[in-house]
Amino acid sequence: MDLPFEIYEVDLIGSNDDVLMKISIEMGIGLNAEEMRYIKEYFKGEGRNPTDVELQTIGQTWSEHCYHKTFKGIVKTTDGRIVDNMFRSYIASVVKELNPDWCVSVFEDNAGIVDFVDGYAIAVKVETHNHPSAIEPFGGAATGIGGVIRDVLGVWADPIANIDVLCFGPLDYDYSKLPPGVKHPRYLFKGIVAGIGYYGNNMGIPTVSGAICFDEGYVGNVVVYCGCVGILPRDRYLRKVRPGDSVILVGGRTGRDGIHGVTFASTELTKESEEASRPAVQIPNPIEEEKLRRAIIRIRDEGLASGITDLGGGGLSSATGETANKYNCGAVIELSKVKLKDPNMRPWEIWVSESQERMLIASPPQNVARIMDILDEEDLEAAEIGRFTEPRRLKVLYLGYTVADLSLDFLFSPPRAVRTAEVKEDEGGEADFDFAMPNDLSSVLLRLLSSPNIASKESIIRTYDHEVKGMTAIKPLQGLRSGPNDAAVMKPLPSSWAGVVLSCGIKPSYGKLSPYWMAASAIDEAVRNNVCVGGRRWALLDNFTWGNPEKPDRMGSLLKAVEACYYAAKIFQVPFISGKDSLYNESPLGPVTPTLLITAVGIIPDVRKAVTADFKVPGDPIYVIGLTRRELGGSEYYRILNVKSGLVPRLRPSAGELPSRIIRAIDSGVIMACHDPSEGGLAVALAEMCLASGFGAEVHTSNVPLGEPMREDLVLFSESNSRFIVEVKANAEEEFCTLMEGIPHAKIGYVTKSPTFLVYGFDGKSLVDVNVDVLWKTWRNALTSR
Amino acid sequence: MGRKKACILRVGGTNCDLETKVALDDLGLETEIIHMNHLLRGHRRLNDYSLLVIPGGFSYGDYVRAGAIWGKKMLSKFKKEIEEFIEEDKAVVGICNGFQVLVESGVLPGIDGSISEYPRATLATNSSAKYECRWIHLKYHQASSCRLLPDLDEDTVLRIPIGHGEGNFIVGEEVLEEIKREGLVVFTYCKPDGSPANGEYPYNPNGSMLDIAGICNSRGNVMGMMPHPERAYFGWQMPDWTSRGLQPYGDGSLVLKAIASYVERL
Amino acid sequence: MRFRARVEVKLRPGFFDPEGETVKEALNDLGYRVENVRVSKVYTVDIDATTIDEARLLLDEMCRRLLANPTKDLYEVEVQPL
Amino acid sequence: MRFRARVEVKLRPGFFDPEGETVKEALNDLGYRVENVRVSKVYTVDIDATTIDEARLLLDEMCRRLLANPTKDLYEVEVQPL
Ligand SMILES: Nc1ncnc2c1ncn2[C@@H]1O[C@H](COP(=O)(O)OP(=O)(O)O)[C@@H](O)[C@H]1O
Ligand SMILES: [Mg+2]
Repeated sequence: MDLPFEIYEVDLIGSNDDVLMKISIEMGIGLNAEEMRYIKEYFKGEGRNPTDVELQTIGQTWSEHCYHKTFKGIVKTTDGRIVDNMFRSYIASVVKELNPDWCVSVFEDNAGIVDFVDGYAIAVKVETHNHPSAIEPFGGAATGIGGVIRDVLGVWADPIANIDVLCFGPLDYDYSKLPPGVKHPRYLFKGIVAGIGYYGNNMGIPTVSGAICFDEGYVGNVVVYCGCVGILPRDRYLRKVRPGDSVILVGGRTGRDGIHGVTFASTELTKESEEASRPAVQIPNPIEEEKLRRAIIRIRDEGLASGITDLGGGGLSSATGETANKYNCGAVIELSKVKLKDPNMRPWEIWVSESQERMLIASPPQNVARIMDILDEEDLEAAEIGRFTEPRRLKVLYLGYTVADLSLDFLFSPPRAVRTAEVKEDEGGEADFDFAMPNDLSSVLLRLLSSPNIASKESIIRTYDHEVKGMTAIKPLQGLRSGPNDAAVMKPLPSSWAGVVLSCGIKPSYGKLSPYWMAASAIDEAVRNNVCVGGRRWALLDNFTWGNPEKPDRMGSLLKAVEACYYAAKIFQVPFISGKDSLYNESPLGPVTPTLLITAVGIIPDVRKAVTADFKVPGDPIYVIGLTRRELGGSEYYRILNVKSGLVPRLRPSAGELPSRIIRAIDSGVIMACHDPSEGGLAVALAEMCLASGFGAEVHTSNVPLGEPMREDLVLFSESNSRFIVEVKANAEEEFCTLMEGIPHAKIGYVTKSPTFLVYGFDGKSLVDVNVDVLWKTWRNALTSR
Repeated sequence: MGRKKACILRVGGTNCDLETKVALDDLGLETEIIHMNHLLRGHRRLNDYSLLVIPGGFSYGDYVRAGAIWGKKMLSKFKKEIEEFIEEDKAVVGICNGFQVLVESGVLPGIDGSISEYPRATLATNSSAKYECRWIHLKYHQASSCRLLPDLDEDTVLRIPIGHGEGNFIVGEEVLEEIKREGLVVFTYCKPDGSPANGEYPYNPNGSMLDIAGICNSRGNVMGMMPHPERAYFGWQMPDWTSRGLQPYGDGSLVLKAIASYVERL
Repeated sequence: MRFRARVEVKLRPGFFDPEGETVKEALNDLGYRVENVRVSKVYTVDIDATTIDEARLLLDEMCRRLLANPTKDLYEVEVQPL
Repeated sequence: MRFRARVEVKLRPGFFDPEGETVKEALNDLGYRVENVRVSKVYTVDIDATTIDEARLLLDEMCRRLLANPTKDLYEVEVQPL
């Protein structure tokens, strides 16, 4: 063909397996031999070879990122089981079995959607952005936030809050131990935090919830989860795309930034291979996205469009393909209509570019003019680049020439991936050996409070605007002492007291010992955090960060964690509504610590009933609910003592009853403060309740309800799940105990006016005796001064 | 006569308009959020409003300097209208980015009530080199020329949050003298007990000269401030209502209420 | 005639440069030992004017009105015919 | 030995420059007829090295690792002994 631009026909039909693989690698499309053969067969049927644009399209669509091959594939275990579609069997099946009437849209759109109040719904999405952030921390993290905000806009929701959960190597990691190409945790940390703040602050979306973890296992693989929550009127969830509708591309211009593949032109390959090995960096521009947000909400409110989606991984190729497929039609796109940052882009680059701040809007032709008006008023660029069609084909033109023409049925039915999972008995760690009890538990407590995993994250949180929009009713930093809270509460509607409750659970230190109980613990923690402030009717999001699933041991632990998700979700009767997996997190230092993030989104009918963790009134009794067991495997206590054994906390079916009891007590007003023991156990949780308030406490280990006999230090620092610490209103103890009937609970002490945290041993002798201001300063300044 | 009208102006990158509207609506003003393009295209006229609010955000991406582009654009299009607005004693309030806009456009400090051709002050990058989102203590100066102030005890300490990366108020010596002479300092950062922050971080969160958090023009009807009263308008927005008890309104309401009642009296 | 101007805007000496400070820290985190990092901005602008002096004058005005804030910035303008 | 480096980082030609575009519009609004406005950054950095070549090499590395983004930026390094 003699065309006025560069386009290549790739000879698949004449290629043997070796050549097929070579093509896959050279084009950077990441497909395996079986997939390449499958494509070859398809084009044989079409009677021609594919173009580079077509191969790129297939590569993007079938990528792990876009298609979730592993989760939707077939897993064969080494003990002979076959799991057909892990995602459907364990994650999606929960919502199917529970079938809650408040789930509006799960797993099918850009974000999960659940009912809120007064005709409104909540949309949530959490994404991983590990790989880009490892290469370019600021840009990677910023575009992670930008991307997940677009997912929420992509279901017509107006963003009200951002979430960020980050895992780093130790900040004091020895420079000389860093392998080449791996950036120092401190550098990544600063850049990533700055990137998250930059995007949210500039867009005016408060960053209100998240977590930061440190572990050696993240030195080679930094983990960045970015989440966004939005609100939409239920009747404005516009999705009725029909053949004939226009395709409008709006927002930032399309550029070479964020192109994952390498160029195919073999003549240029050597020259460009150096360039290609460089980061495929996306460039953030939050102001562009803020303008997009305005326009999208206006278009939504005027009911002008028939569909919307964001441009994320795979760019235009994924956005148009997936939209056409979802609405059971086809599409024709003219690439020369796309507005470019860089005029010399090739057709395939335009097609797969992942430039940020772009959205695709589908609209009946008669509404295009009005939509363009709105976009113009908001100072946005836009172009009508094609339309949806009757035949189920994806047709791409450039300057009028066809550069791709693919059947959507073929494009969306890739061969199933088959993975092997090596199953090992997961005992949840091993029983701990006996070691001498440290004789100064006060200083152990202070060491724990200053451990980076427990210490206040204030120096980070204050660089995120968490007050913009004026909706933050319960803040990430509580009160004037900036104490810890378990969940954030947003009050998004001026006309209603109802709140959205956001919390998370993440237990990386358990993952190395027991992927199964790590996952179950993360769910328990996310739910408990939500309950502590008064959240209920939770929906969960699961985000997996794992190593290469083609390696049987990684696949084995992944399967375990996925199974645990089903087990734990059923205990709490709580559905998953969205999530994401990021696999292949491997570095010269080995695979990433297997990490599951659970995000819980609850609601509270009246934010005025919300409870915070700080003690309120001296003299009030303190209760512990739930049993403390000898479960210290992976605990912070064992980390600082360097004890390597121990059982990871488990989750028992009886845990399912606790949340509703606590919620009832919160609603009846008898709970003054509530906090969940997690890292550092009861001792740290109680210390936090003190330091947040300035009040002291006096507690007796002998009164703590135990699941088995154990030493006092283990009682104080055990991280058993399914426990709460509550301050009960002084004259309401009886009512409280009635509400807790049948559940292990006990009064362990009192809130005191004197600012001292006192803990007594079994024999009544003092174990811990620390001034609350010392606790406060230790906890608050540890990370700041690093 | 109908209710007094408030215009909350916005451009690309403005993002604190909605919460500002919620508060002003609650105060009984008829509040509209207007894109500057609507004024340009003649869909709305500034003249029809009694209060102009320039809200917070990152107008035009804070390119060049925070507020610089918007400040200049606004003046190049509406200098006459804004001058008239000020001369008619209507109220102009800039919050955060809005304060930056008023300073960069030369509307503030506005000595002699006039708009200066070049900016006479700057809101430089915070001395902490970071974006700062925190609750600060604020003292307002009853003796200042500002006519938009609440009528409260001189030693009342307000708690209102800030959220900005460029809030370090700096002026040359000469301008500072004029500011003092004309009584243009409206708000200063202070310690919880009301004593001056004296530049001490984080009481003074950004390094501002004389702990300045907000100033007005000599006429007293244009005010700019870095803290966000609209984020502390309702009691449930305050940081410690769960321990101190829930009040219907927060400290920011005092500031906004005073502005609204000034406008009502016009 | 058309001219190309190059305007460099920098903080007055002695003024604390937070961006420079941040860059310095980041470079140190990457393992480089650097000091006194300062950041300035350069605007390249094409402009039509009858003489180079007129172009300079115009640029000078633009600096004072928009590109620099006299309280904290210094600027330098270079103009060349295109 | 101590050296002072001056690094200018600018967008590759042809690349869309949103900041430059915004500044151009604002200048036009102010009544100036300007075109092709582009914005770049200049970093001044002091560094210790044994030779000027070593200093140059280090600066080049810093540019590629932090100061410039190779996908969109070009950079120039000038080094002088202090
Ligand atoms: N591992 C997972 N667990 C739960 N939900 C998932 C998982 N992977 C994908 N999903 C959900 O399926 C839907 C479609 O996923 P995807 O196509 O990856 O979305 P997007 O490309 O917009 O990020 C989304 O709602 C997403 O949250
Ligand atoms: Mg999406």
